[in-house]
Amino acid sequence: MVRTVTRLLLLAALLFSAVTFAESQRNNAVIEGSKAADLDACVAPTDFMRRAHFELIEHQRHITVHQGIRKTDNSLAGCVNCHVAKDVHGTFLPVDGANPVTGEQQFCAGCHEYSGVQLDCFSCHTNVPLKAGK
Amino acid sequence: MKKIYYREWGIESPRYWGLLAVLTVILAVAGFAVLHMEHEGHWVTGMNNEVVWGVPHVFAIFLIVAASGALNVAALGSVFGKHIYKSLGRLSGLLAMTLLLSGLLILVLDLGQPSRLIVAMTTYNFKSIFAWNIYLYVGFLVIVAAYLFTMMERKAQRFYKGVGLLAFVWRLILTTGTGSIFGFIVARPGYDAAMLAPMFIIMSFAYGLAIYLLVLMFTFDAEGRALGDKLLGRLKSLLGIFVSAIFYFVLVYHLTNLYGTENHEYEAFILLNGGIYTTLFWVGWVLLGMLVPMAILFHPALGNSRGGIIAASLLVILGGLAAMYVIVIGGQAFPMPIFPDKIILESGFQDGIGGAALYYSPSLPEFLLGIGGVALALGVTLVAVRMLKFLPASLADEVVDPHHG
Amino acid sequence: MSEKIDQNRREFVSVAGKAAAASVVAPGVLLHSIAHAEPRAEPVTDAVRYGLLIDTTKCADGCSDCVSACDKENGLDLLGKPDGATDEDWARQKPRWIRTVKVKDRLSGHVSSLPLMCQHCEHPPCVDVCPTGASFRRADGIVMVDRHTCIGCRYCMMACPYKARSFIHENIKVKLSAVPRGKGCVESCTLCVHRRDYGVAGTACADACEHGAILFGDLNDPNSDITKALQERNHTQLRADLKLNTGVRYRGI
Amino acid sequence: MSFLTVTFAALYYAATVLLVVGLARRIRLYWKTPAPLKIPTTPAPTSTGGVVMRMFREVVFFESLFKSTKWTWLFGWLFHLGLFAVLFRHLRYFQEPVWAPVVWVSPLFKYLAFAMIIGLLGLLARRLFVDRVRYISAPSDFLMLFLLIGIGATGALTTFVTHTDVVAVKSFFRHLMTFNFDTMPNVPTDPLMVAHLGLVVVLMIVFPISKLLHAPGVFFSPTRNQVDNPREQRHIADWARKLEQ
Repeated sequence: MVRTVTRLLLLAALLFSAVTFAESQRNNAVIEGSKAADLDACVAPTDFMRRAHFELIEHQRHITVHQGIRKTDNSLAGCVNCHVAKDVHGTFLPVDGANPVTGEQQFCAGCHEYSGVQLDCFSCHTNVPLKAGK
Repeated sequence: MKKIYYREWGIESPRYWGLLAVLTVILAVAGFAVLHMEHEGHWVTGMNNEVVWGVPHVFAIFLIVAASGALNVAALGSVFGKHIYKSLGRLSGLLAMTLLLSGLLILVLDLGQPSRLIVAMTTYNFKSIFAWNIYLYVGFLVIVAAYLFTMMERKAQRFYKGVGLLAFVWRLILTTGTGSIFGFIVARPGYDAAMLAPMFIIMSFAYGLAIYLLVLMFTFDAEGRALGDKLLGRLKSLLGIFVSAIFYFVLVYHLTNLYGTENHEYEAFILLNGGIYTTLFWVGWVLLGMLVPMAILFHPALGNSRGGIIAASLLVILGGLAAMYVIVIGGQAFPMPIFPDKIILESGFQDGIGGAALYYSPSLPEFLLGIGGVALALGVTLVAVRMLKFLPASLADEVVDPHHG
Repeated sequence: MSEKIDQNRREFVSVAGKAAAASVVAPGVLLHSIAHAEPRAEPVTDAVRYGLLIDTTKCADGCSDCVSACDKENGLDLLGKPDGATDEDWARQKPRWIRTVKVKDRLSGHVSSLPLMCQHCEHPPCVDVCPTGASFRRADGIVMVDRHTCIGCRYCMMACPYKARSFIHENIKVKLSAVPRGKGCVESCTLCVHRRDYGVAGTACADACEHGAILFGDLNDPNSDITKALQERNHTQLRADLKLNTGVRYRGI
Repeated sequence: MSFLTVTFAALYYAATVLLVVGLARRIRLYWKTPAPLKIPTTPAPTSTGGVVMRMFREVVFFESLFKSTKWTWLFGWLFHLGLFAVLFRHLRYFQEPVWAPVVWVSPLFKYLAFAMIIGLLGLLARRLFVDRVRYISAPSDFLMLFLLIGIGATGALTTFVTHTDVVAVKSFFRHLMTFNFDTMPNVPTDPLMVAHLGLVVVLMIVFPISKLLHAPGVFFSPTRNQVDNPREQRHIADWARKLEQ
């Protein structure tokens, strides 16, 4: 009985040891090289942001669309501007995609794909910052 | 009158599963069509920025209208106390539910953002007849389910009359609501008419009954259950009366429209020079959908033959689809009078130059979606009658008719 | 100057930000000139009501500058025909916020050209019929679509007497920050709402009109050019019979 | 690693072993238990294919319950439907990468958590308010209901009211599954999440000794899984065959 269990556990360990890589990366909140990487915290403590970022964005989207309030820390465009990374050529990498060279998933895509939560924002919103005119 | 017994639909398994398999294939094809439309976007359909509702809406509105009509047979039994119809109530309630669900599903799957259905269920604009209709539809399903319960559960029978009356009133409001979706559109001459709501009600009577007749005859015939001529004769006469009533309403609708000069162009479009819409109006709706079925149903020999009744019912349904096409799409194809006293010479957006009709050419996926809806309604109905006791064991004349000699 | 900005923007869009050195000024907005005002911090109020006055007597036949300016401002020019669609289909299915129409009077035969867009009604039928309330009228009179709650039913398009609304029939690849856009939602002229909120003057169409046929302004302000012009001479609403009290008025038709 | 994380890690390993071994032993027992008589409830299918269909209807639609009591069927089926949907969504916590179908249906399936809770409340009401059922209800019947209601309610609250750090939760379980303790994150400490995880551990531990064994058990019920062919083929249990020889 005990032997059977031990064997089963060993087999499982073998099977899964190959896929541990992704797990080790999940505790980084930001993408290296993005503006956010140089800052201590997001617009609210990281632990709060990880749970409630969508509530902030959702509230903001309502007052932006209906009341025209644009002066805010909580806009989606703000998320993109701060968390977007660039590739070696200095080109912005879409926050809902992966780095074509390293395969590293970008800020939004990383967690959303990992946790299987659909990311709808960027079917309408731009996923890279737009440079302002001069 | 003898006591009515109900029994599950018992056709042989291979035949039953074969039927379901055929319907499943149709549903699968429709499913792929929907995925295609959702994945690519609506550009793969014939719908565009001028004609924004197309064939899916024709099917959906037809099914929704027919759903409330299908409930009338039950209402005849409970509200109007006609005993002969009482035994038909269960199937009537079932069809009402399956037809409505399928119609709604078509509408939902045609949305630009079907995944946001939850938004439609949680965010309402109570000035919109559409939002009211969501309540009307959900309420209809709940009430008819309760109605069926009172029919099928002995303990609940004391509520049968009350719930039946509520269901009947609700269905009248529901069809009025469906008709009002168009009736409230003041911008388009084809829709802006109070007549549409009552006309939709009378249309629902006929289309619901035609579908009911076909399903009843098919299920009974397939299993060899007795279906008396006397009962069938009553139902087909009723269908004839309903179709005649539509004819009357159509006549009055166009006559009143013709009286007002402002409607002349629209009337000319539908009755004379609207191309496909004119053809569908005269040939599809008036001739095949009303005149021929009336001739068959009121004919002493044809009207009493089963083949005649089946043909008439099928024609009424086809005519109904043609009617919806003329109303829904024809109403949009007729150019909007943005500049009532001017003729449009050029437009950056096809405003109906020189009064030309706006363009719509239906695509295959749209038809597949609509047909899928019909298949779903039939499929769910067939599964339900096999699992539960919806169908009377016999509808022979001596069973149902209190006055049978 | 405006040409230069425009070129900048085009370049950016085509290469998705290769020229990355410039800093981002206001998150996600396209600034046409350095704004004097801050982004809006307080809710809009009904103290203002934005509107347009279109003088069709000044509108030149064959000119479509307002249309191209609108297309650029709102990213409509970034859309392409889907692979497999015909040109005719695309012409009917692509979104259009403003269009030029040439009409001839049935009695006099007088021909006039005019731009036609969302009329920003005080009592908009599109808002009345929208089941989810996605179609709404902002306090400052701008009629818009909240695309987060738009389910794509197109009932507003059925109800609009001006055919001013468009449905997005295809997948959108490139989007502007200021004008999000996605498949399956309805949209229409917003009176350049992003300009309103970032304190940038004018609308793209009014700015682009060399003939001075389009006047943009605050209808509630007795001293604004548009109010004065409206007081000065006669003007009409399209489909005045519907009593929608439109925010866009026409002169000369 | 926090104390809580270590505790949960140990508990989940222990609970998994108990669940798997306990279930395996139970199933072995069911497998070995002879069915001495041919006792399918009629009308019964006369072919193996028919039996498969019957079991399918029984497992998916709860056919025999439907035929006996409609209310129990309604709430029971609602609960199981909701449970299935919710469990399907939970696959995302264990898979990497997540199956596309799981991602597609997740936004819709999350509302079925309400079906699950409504079903459970209905079943609870049945035990409380139907005299005959209350009389035969044992404390363990209530325990199971309360456990499941607790799990469903805490889960629904984290989905619909206050979110937890789902990435940390998934990472924790992925680390457990792969026996990788180096970078294991701490389990979120919000009370709802702790309660949810704790209740699930309890459920896993009691599962092999509870009435919930009807899940594997339904496949072994002779009245459902036997072919109705006593005349065509003689039915004889293994032990009886040995005696005959």
